[in-house]
Amino acid sequence: MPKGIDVSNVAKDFELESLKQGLRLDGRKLNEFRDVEINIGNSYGSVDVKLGKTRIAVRISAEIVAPFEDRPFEGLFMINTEISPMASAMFESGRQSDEEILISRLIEKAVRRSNALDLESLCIIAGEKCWSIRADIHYLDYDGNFADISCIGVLCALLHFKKPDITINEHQEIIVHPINERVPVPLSILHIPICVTFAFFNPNDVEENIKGDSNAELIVVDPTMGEELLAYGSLTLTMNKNRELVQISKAGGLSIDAMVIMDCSNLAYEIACRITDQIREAIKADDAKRAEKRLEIRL
Amino acid sequence: MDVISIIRPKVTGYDEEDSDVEMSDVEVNLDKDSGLKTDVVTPGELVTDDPIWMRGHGTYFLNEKTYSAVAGSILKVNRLLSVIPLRGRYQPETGDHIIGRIKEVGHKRWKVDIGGKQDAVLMLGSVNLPGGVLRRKSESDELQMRNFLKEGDLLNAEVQSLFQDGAASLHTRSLKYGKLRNGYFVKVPSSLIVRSKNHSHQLPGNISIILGVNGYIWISKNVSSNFDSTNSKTNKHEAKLVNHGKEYNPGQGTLSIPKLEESSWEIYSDKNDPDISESIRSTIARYVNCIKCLSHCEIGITEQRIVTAYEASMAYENAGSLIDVEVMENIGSDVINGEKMRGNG
Amino acid sequence: MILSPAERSYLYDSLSVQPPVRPDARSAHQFRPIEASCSFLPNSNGSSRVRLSDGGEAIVSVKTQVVLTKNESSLISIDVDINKERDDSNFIKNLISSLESILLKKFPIEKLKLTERYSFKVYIDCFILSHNSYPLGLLSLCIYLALKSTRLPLLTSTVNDREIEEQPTFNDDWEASKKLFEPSEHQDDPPLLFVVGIIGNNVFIDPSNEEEEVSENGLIVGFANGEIVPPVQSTNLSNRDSKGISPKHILKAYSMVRNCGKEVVKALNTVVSSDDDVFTSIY
Amino acid sequence: MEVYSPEGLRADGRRWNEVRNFKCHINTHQNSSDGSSYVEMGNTKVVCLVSGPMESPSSGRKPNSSSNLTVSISMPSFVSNSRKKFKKNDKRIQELCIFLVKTFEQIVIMKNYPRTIISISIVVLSQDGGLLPSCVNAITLALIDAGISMYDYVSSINVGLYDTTPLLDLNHLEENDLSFLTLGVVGKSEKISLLLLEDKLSLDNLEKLLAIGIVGCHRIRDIMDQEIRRHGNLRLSKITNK
Amino acid sequence: MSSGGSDELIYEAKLSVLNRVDGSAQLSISSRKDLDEGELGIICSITGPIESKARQESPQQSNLEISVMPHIGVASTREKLLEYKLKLVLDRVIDSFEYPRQLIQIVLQILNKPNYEDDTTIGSDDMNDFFSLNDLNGCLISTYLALIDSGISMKSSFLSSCCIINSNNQLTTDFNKNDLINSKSAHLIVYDLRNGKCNNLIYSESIGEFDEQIFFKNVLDKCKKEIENLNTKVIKNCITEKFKNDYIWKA
Repeated sequence: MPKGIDVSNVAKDFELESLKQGLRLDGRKLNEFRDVEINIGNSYGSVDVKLGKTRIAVRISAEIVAPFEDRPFEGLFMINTEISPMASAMFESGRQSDEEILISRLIEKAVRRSNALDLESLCIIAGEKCWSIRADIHYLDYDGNFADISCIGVLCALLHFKKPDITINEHQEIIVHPINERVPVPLSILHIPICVTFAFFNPNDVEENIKGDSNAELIVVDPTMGEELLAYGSLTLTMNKNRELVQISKAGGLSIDAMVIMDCSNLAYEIACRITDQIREAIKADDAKRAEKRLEIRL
Repeated sequence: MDVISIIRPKVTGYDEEDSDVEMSDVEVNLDKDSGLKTDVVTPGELVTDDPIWMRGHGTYFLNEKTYSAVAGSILKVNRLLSVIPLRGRYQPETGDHIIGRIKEVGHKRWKVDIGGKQDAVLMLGSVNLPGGVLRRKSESDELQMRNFLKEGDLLNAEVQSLFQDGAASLHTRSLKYGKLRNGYFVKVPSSLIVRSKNHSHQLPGNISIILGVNGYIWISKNVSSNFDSTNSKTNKHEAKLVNHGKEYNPGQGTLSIPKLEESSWEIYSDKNDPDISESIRSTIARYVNCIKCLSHCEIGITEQRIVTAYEASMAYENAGSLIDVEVMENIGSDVINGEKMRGNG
Repeated sequence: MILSPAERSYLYDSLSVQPPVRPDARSAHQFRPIEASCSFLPNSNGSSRVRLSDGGEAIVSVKTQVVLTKNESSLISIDVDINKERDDSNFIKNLISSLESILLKKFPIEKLKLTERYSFKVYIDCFILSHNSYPLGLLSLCIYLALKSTRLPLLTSTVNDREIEEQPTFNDDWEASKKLFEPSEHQDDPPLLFVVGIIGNNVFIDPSNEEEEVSENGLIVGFANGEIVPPVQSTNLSNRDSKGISPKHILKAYSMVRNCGKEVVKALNTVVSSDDDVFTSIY
Repeated sequence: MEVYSPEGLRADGRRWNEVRNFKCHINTHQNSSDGSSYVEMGNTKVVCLVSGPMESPSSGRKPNSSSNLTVSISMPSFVSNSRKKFKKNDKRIQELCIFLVKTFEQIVIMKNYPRTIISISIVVLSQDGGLLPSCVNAITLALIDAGISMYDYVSSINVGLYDTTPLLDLNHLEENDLSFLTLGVVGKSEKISLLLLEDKLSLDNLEKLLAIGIVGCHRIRDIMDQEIRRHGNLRLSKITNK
Repeated sequence: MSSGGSDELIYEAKLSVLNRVDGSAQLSISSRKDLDEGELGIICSITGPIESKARQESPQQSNLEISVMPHIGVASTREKLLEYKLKLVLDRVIDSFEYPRQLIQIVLQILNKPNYEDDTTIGSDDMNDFFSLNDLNGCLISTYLALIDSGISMKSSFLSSCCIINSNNQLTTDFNKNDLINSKSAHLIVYDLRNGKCNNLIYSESIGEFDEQIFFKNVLDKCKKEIENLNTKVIKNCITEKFKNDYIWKA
């Protein structure tokens, strides 16, 4: 861990001891998700999200391009998850660290491969012209759990984004109507996947975890950076409101009993529902604000 | 005039019947006095839950249950229980006679590759310096360490002590240790070398061999050792011829101190004897093939077995044919049968 | 490969004696024992695997594709990949260029022509699992076996499709496929490349890792149907200073390669004919 | 060609809980690695070479106390029939390597090998579904063959779902049609060390799939264990007549 | 959050917005003309002085690693040019001999741009230069704020201002996007400050046709006034606000 990120043993023992008694350094209970703060920017598809101290900004942009030859009826959708040293000194601008690769693959599977955004709806002229949607995630501040906040940020931005309305005239040219002339068109979102990440801690030594049957592993929801450094493995479940698992990624680490994983997924479902509602309200509130502002101008 | 032998890969040592036979609980034969399994144990297997056993290498424990951490056989030495893996890198023990290759010249020490988990360390303080045993170490020694031993040099040494993490610290503070020359180097798995009191032997055909416990073997021309009184005259002649009058050569017995001083730069010379005869070279090559036969058939390597294999290999006039797989296997079976007949197998 | 000066001089002296005493007592024209098998990759037209006693191992797969003859520069493409090594290193580029220089000339191109407009394109993919000595000899043996075991599906559609536009169709019964190199008709065999080490005025075939390290120079000699064929290149097997090659060396190398080449081809053909079609597990 | 016929037969004739032909050998490459293994799950053939624990070149600079583990997967171009070249930094392969490293960092007893590195290299000979499971099984066998101390086996398999019936050990066709998960289980326990699901699956079926998967992993573990014992006893008998 | 300026631009600046880096600042500049055009939002983080990577070391001085990240899309040559210009100014200003062989890592993330939706329709390149001039102005001010927050020693304070000469030859610093598009020339002026007053000119860049006299007389004065006004109104109370709660125990 470069640049002074390593934690002293005394601090580690203290945190582990407090976890054993069910206390976390920031006062949360073990199964408590940090509160999500969503504020929507003034242009469509620009959202800043805060999860405790972790903070990102998501920007959606749209362009008209030619589709892939092997998929003429589908538009393009690309998510850029580059983490700059601004988030924390452990990320280098050039090389991709392991965490970065895992996060970008996770978002890829959770949002793109699970076609949360309906690609067919992006097609303008089959085989010739289609919309290419691009989501840029800017990681501003790192305090653990970039996976969940990225997923929330991208979904919220996609729901909020509206692409300009277009018409195709007789000789196949596309006219893009600027936003102030024609009401822009929202994207068609098929489902809202929400990631929930758990971190595992081993109160006693490894042998107990592998051979013992006490299942004494400690499980914590939405780990902070300190907890992530101390954890022996993590599990990320992605779910949507209609009880559908979108992806699970448990990359080794502490081995966990199957029943415990089932409890985690049920807890994750509740959290996912709560966050989905929060996102929907944020979008509704912003639409109301925009509508009322439009009224003012017209008066 | 056989030029090439191509064989089809047969999966060594497996009967071809389908391996999916239901895992019937094959009867477990237990060692009579300790009640421990004599068969192979595999990682994660409960070895014993009797707390009297102390736990050695290759095991881990949870409260009073002891589990095996490697696939191997159980070894118990008066209440110390450890599991020896079938195959694994060389684990140095104090007093082992080993051969190593210098990998790096560091500050007052050399890093020596001995085929183990980590490189061994040879301190400047634990080597014989030119000018005999009594000389004190000086800064100039530190500067000219490369004149003594440099990267790539082969030497035989003894494990003096072990560091806390298992790495070995070597020494060559005796005349039988030092830089190796006039011969050829062969590597075999360290588990095949049978530990014995003495690891450097004289073999028929005027050849001397050093069986490093770490599986590194050095076969060289038998350079005038005056213990072997039978042909000492010829050796002396050779030694005189070779060393332009200086008496001293490594592995040679006791000598008066003054003689030791002025000729002691010899122990670090890189030059071989100029007149190693062709017959010596082909004998060395034959011994190399015999050792490879034993290693191929996974037979423990001892001096006695090498000599038996050498005699068995005489049946093949051209030593080159010894490298074929069937020939290797016949030589291996000859060695084993030879031993069974003599009953000391 | 680091050798101590004592080992180096011992090996050098042993190899410069006439006839050379090689560390494993092989004669100058003797190869190290080889373990080989072919047709074990189910989805390749031909495949082979060769392993040396020093642990060097190579796997070659030959695949074919139906292409329009006119827009293909060459119908044979060779690609070499070495485990754990960057695939754009010069070492690999040299290997590919030596292999191409011999295979492109000595290849039955007419066998690849399907119809007037279509023909087979052959992809030879070599993968070297591990190698101690210079892998060119190992690769050439492996490619020989793979090509000999390559089978091309039988064409069932018409041959002259100049006028009527038609995609070639094939008989999908694997038994009916015919071999690229028919053993029966007196057609010649794929070419081979041999590596020869040179010390003093001795020449020895299939140099092992130590022998290469000590050799003064090396020769790559092409061999096809009993004759020496180009390329014949000198290559420095070790990265130490090398001595020049005299015509005497080249003549010696020619005669050695000529007679032991025949033996090698005979031995390789027995391997091909023995396990022709069974996709056994190779380990 | 439907995936699962009403009579309960799959495309290749297997029942819902039948594992493909699982063949494994150890010590297949003695002279080019410390430990080696070859695993065949159906038509997915994988070779694993382990070298180590050995001196780590950077041990001087950063004295990390525990040994570290590196995994590299190389896919020769003849593996997939589309012959496309897997460029080295292919994201999916990198992710697989990270998964494998994190799985075995917990299983290998790292504290026995301070300041050394264990380098695992996997060569995929042919691929027909279940790549990650065959890699996990091959690494377990190769580590055991190299005599590296581990807490227990890690056996792995993939499980798919055909509307409500779980199918064990899917091949490439089944992987494309069904949503499936890959799981790795430690020894004979019910503890899951590795779990990867990449397509949609309803939450209620998760428990069923995990249960079947664990049983499948135990069966794979038994086959591997049997192979290790056979190889070990054979070698022991040879050595005891020393 | 402190803002100010009557007929000039509206600045909003805040220090210590990030907590994993040594110094950070968030700045947003919006023109008074039409408010719902959105603002130019930039966040700047500084990490340093820290141990530099092997190959980046220079024996007596600290070296600068600057990266500018656009709000959409991946960093292109336009951002590289911005980084180069920033380095020119910052090499002059940061006291690099104070931190030999060490690294100062500056990351600038452009969060918002005035109604960037139809950014893709800007078209010709020179329009781009006008916009990057404006961005450079924002980057310089936010970097200055972040440097103050990070406590890295500077030879002198510095500030920048950007003004345009529009089609009917009026000089203004408060311009929205359309003014910028159909302006005749745009100028970026960077002054270092001596007790609140502009001292000497550090960097100036101009695009478009303009008359020399006008440039030397009016443009420089206008920018000087803007800088001094920015300094007194916005920067001063932004800093006092930050240190206000540092001395909470004193009051």
